[in-house]
Amino acid sequence: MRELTLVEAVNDALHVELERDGSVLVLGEDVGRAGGVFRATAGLLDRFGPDRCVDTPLAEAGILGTAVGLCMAGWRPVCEMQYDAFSYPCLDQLITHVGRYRWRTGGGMDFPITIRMPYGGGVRAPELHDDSPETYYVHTPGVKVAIPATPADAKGLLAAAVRDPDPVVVLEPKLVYRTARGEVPEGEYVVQLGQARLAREGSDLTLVAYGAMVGVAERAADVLEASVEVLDLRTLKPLDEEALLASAAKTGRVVLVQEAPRTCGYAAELAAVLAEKAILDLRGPVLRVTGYDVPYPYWAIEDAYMPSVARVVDAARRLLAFA
Amino acid sequence: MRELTLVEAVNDALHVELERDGSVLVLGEDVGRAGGVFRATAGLLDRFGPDRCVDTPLAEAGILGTAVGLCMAGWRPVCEMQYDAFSYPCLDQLITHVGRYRWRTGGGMDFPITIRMPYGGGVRAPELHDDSPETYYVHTPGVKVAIPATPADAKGLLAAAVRDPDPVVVLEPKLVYRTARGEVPEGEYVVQLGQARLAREGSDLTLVAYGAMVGVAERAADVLEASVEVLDLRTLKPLDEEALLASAAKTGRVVLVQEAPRTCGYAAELAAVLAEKAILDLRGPVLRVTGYDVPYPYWAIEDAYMPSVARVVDAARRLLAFA
Amino acid sequence: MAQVLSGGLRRVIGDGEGVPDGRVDGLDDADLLDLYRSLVLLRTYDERSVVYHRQGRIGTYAIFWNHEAMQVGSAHALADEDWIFPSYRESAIGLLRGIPASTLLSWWRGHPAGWWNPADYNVASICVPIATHVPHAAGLAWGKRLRGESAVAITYFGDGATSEGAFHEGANFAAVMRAPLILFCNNNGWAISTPLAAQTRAETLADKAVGYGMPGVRVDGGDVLAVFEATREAVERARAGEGPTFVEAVSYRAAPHATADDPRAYIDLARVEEEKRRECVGRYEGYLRRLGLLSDEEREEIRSGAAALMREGIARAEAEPAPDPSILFEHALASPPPSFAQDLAELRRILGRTEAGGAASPRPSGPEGAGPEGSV
Amino acid sequence: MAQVLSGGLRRVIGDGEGVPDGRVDGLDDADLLDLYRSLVLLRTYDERSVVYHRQGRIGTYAIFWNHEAMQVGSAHALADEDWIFPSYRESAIGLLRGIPASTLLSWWRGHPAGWWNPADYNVASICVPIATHVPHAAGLAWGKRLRGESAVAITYFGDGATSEGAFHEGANFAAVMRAPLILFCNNNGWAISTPLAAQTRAETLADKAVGYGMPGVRVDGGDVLAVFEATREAVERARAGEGPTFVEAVSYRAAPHATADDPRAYIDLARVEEEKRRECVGRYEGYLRRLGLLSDEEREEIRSGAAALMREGIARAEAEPAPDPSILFEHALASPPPSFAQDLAELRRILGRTEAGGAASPRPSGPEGAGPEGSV
Ligand SMILES: Cc1ncc(C[n+]2csc(CCOP(=O)(O)OP(=O)(O)O)c2C)c(N)n1
Ligand SMILES: Cc1ncc(C[n+]2csc(CCOP(=O)(O)OP(=O)(O)O)c2C)c(N)n1
Ligand SMILES: [Mg+2]
Ligand SMILES: [Mg+2]
Repeated sequence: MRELTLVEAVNDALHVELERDGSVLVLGEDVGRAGGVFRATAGLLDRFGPDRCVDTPLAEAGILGTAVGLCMAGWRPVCEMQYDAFSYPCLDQLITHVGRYRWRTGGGMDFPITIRMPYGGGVRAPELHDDSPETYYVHTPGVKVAIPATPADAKGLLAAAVRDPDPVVVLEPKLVYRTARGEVPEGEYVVQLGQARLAREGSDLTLVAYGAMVGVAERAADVLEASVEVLDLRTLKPLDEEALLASAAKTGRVVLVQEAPRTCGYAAELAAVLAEKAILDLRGPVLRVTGYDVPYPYWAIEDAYMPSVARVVDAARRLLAFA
Repeated sequence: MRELTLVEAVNDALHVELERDGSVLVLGEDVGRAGGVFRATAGLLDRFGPDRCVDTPLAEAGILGTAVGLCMAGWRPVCEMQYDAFSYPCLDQLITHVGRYRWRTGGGMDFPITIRMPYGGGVRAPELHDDSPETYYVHTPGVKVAIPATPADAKGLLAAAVRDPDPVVVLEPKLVYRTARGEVPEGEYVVQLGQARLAREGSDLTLVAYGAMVGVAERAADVLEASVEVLDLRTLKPLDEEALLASAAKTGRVVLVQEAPRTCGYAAELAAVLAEKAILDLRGPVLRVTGYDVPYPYWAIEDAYMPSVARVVDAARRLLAFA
Repeated sequence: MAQVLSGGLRRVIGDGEGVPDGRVDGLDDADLLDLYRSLVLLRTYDERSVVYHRQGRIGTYAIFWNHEAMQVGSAHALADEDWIFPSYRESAIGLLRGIPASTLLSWWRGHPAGWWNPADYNVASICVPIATHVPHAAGLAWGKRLRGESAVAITYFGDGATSEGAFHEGANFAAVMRAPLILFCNNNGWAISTPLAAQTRAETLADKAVGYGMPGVRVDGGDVLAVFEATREAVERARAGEGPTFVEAVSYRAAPHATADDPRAYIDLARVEEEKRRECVGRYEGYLRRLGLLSDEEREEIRSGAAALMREGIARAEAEPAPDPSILFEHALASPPPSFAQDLAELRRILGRTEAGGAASPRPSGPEGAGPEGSV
Repeated sequence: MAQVLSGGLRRVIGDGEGVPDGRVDGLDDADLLDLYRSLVLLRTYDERSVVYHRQGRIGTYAIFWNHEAMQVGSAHALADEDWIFPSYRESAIGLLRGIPASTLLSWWRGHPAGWWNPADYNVASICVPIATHVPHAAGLAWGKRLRGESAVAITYFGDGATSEGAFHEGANFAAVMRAPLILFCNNNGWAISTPLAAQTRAETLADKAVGYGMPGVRVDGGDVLAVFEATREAVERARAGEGPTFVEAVSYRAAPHATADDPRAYIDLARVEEEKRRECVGRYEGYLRRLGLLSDEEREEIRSGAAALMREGIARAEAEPAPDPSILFEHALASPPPSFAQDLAELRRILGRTEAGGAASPRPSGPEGAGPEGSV
């Protein structure tokens, strides 16, 4: 096995999946000639030609909308949205069509669309290059959502998304695109959707995270003077409820970490599941460490916005000290 | 005081606010000549002329996008989205601009935009006339969200929205547009944002709801053999956390009701607040009665999708029976 | 061949007086009668549907009276392999591809029996949000071309739809990808209550084609033969790899927008009366009669055939059992999560305790109904 | 008056050889020198910014080298009351309205000192998402007209932006509302790596105006005088109540898209070299020299003035104290909820315990940075 960065693992997955299945095609802004602004699609144009790695016009609703039609013609489109916040123009297509079309056909037709994009903050970028938009996707029926934290999962989850018969959104944590390095299996490699990963075992407290926040949780666990479990969700929808509840039952203390604004963020969903199904297991409140309910700030102050190791440690200590 | 229906109260509020403040204008599809497809804007064109009640081209992003510019020119635009699901094209403008522009100007410029729309299911309408999109709005920073359940609140909250210096989304429960009747104060009438309404006092269990679900909660309370409190939130953002926590502290049992799909719905946020701040008060799990995580169905089966009195009663009884 | 009228409007059918009738190459007498059969089928469907709505047997319904020539003329220019992307205004166009009337009536009854698999008829699902299906059609057409298949696609939308970003992005994708697509604009002059003049300052909607680098043609939307001919040319271009065409069919909405709409507040009633007099089925009937191709008996036979089909359709639709609640969960995802089964089990438990099934009253306004319940 | 070249491209500046220089009515010698001052100011800002980026003193930066003539020519055609809606490509256009260089440099340093109140300069905030500011500009212009004010607006966007739905909806609103707006398209041939031919099949971008029923004009984007003149005419139309105009200024992107971009993989390098030779500031300098309006001393004085302004600007920007965390909450809402104060108090408590402030390294890629950190 080779060591790859997270974005290299994405690139690897795309090469493998386009090779494996002639009906997979990649489309998006600058995915061809430039190989993507993060080079996630580098090499695809040369290897698979302009019909299967398509530089589209600059129109995100057009990208996702034509992908619906491409499915009807038998293709399995993989759409790149260049950045998190630039995916918003495609929300209308997502909510009104991508998530509903299968139901509308009585299950007669599948829409195996993959939507992938770099997401998240902390990268010292201009405005609107930093959003964590998972709530908009997770709340939408008929759509699955995966978020890898490691290179191997970036490859395996993306492969699962491409092969899945349903629309899957894959959010790739751009903060660790090049700093997350790890062994990545060569060739075909799939990580099933809906299965969380126990990043670290512990018995006193559980930190639940996904994407770039898994690293933050792990570093917080290093600092804390307790036995801390770190659960990397990997898939937000469908949620691996069993893994979440098992960990909550074991430790009785849960801190949820999310970059996105707090209100109706994904941590709210996790807290709701715990408040319904783990209430007898909990030894204290369920705490959320999240982005604030304000616009993602300019980058000179973004470190104060992002959930930091210090904030996670603080929440964990408060919970550990809870009477 | 006269008795008005909910949609008449909306219409009344618009008349009063346009009369009161010459910088208020209404824009949207069919708001002028037709007076709105639900007649919420009836009479405005005749009274205030085509400059202040504007039939726009059929383009929701254009409506909200031009509203941003109208603010810069000193107007207070009230945008109508014809239906819940037809508001999705405006999400991009909402998330990237409406919720951020004030911050971007260092507080130099306000964006007193009101976005109002009929929302919710149960009306035997064709596809995509039934959505409860509040999560998309509530999760977006820089935007407030109100949802009235009664005619008086429909008037008062809309007036508050129009006068608020910040962007406010008002979702009007179309299911009860004409069946909710009640006394509505004449002339200027404002219901402050951020204040819940105790629709019914009780001591054993709290039903939390908003919009058309308040009526469902009240009917469930009628059926239940316990002392049931019904909290009508009225404003989802900012949440009246005090009222929620006070009721939870009093009854110790909370059932949350929401029409929208479950995952990351607003009930999740409420559950998360309770799991963090009311954990010692809770005598049982926090239960959610919500729409399902599936596309809003065709109407011959919508009654099975919508949270019903039976489902609310069932959840409440389970909670009351909780050891 | 069509004549080109002022405003660039193509027309074939004369007025029986000063304006002479034309002929369309390649259409023999049987073809001409086929067109008539389709027109009557759609007209009958539409008129019956309005009655069914009044009787509370279907819900809100988007009337397409006087739009039949646009739908029939264009659909007849397609091959079976070609795909149709209808809006709510073309809800019954699938009849021309063999979709049962009961299916379409079920759709308007809000019943899942209104489902069909687009691949079975090469007819996409009815699109309710304005213009959002235009990129779908562009994608299908592009995708077919990429596969080396010869199918083309047509997408229908209204004059109001041209204001939406989705129309723009779809049209531009089609042009850039040289997708074999016909962008068929039903310009009936109104978007609910909004007249064309409040929708655009373009002289004609066909002018929009210039901005996409595709041909734009204008045709009399009440003239089934002119529509057929113009669409056929666009289909030929598309099939030859020359890319999309914008067809503007000019008509006038002589009926309410939908059953929930009352246009008297905004429409020009004199113009409506005029349009009713020159409505498209009658115009074509006159043409056939002048050619001696339609006898009273044939006319009656065709009409009663269509009426029988509708009677059977509504009977079947009404005979559909109330949908089972499982239908909520069954087709949302090809690989559903475990929560679906749990939710369904709980729902069944609760419904079992109260009443059976979730069948709603077919009346669009339930006890708490909001009235004009769908602008569609 | 401008000459019209093939492709309908207007041009005033000659080539010093076969093509003669023109003159623009109403511009006296002082005006001509003003244009030059503005060009040098923007050029200096741009070149210095690229250096500051390399030095790690500002973050990702969107280079506008060779776009100065489009920005200066058009902005000079406006009155002070007129509003400017820039994209990231016109990030420094506010310099021409008196926004301090330090403010703009702070914006690129991700610092809230980069904020300004649009109403102070009639310059909207820099728009990062493509084309989404076009409806803002349409709304502002429409709103001014509704108030009976005489201000017009201009919005800048690129060739790629014309593919977005937001461009379409904004342009159409402007046309329908007869908004006094100039839709100024910087057609530099590329949207990052995507060439114009992959963006549209239209013969020219100005053709898009037809579909909105507004005039479309094409101008040589490297010719500051032709741009000025074309924009002035559009401004006059707008101010006279005749509605919007689409101006396509044709240029070529001779620099990377932004500092994070490496165009060698996709661009035509020979064409870039050619464009560099005919870059717009040099072209205008030649024009002024041929007219005898620019001496070496004046040139040096203007250049060194601009350089001094930049030195002062960057010094001020760098002297800004790290923003206080309260800035996160302070301006998000005019009437904030109580939770903001609670969140800030908690944050302060935690930051107090660890390190002070939230000041980030100005280097765009932090320890965990992702590299090409902003396509902008
Ligand atoms: C995105 C969206 N916005 C609004 C509506 C509500 N609506 C339904 S039909 C209609 C008017 C459409 O007019 P046009 O495109 O001319 O088509 P026509 O109905 O005249 O055939 C509107 C506004 C909708 N269905 N979708
Ligand atoms: C909605 C949106 N999608 C994608 C991007 C990423 N992006 C930034 S600049 C750019 C290309 C813009 O090209 P063009 O409109 O020609 O303007 P230019 O940069 O050439 O001036 C893209 C795709 C964005 N900023 N916004
Ligand atoms: Mg119409
Ligand atoms: Mg460009």
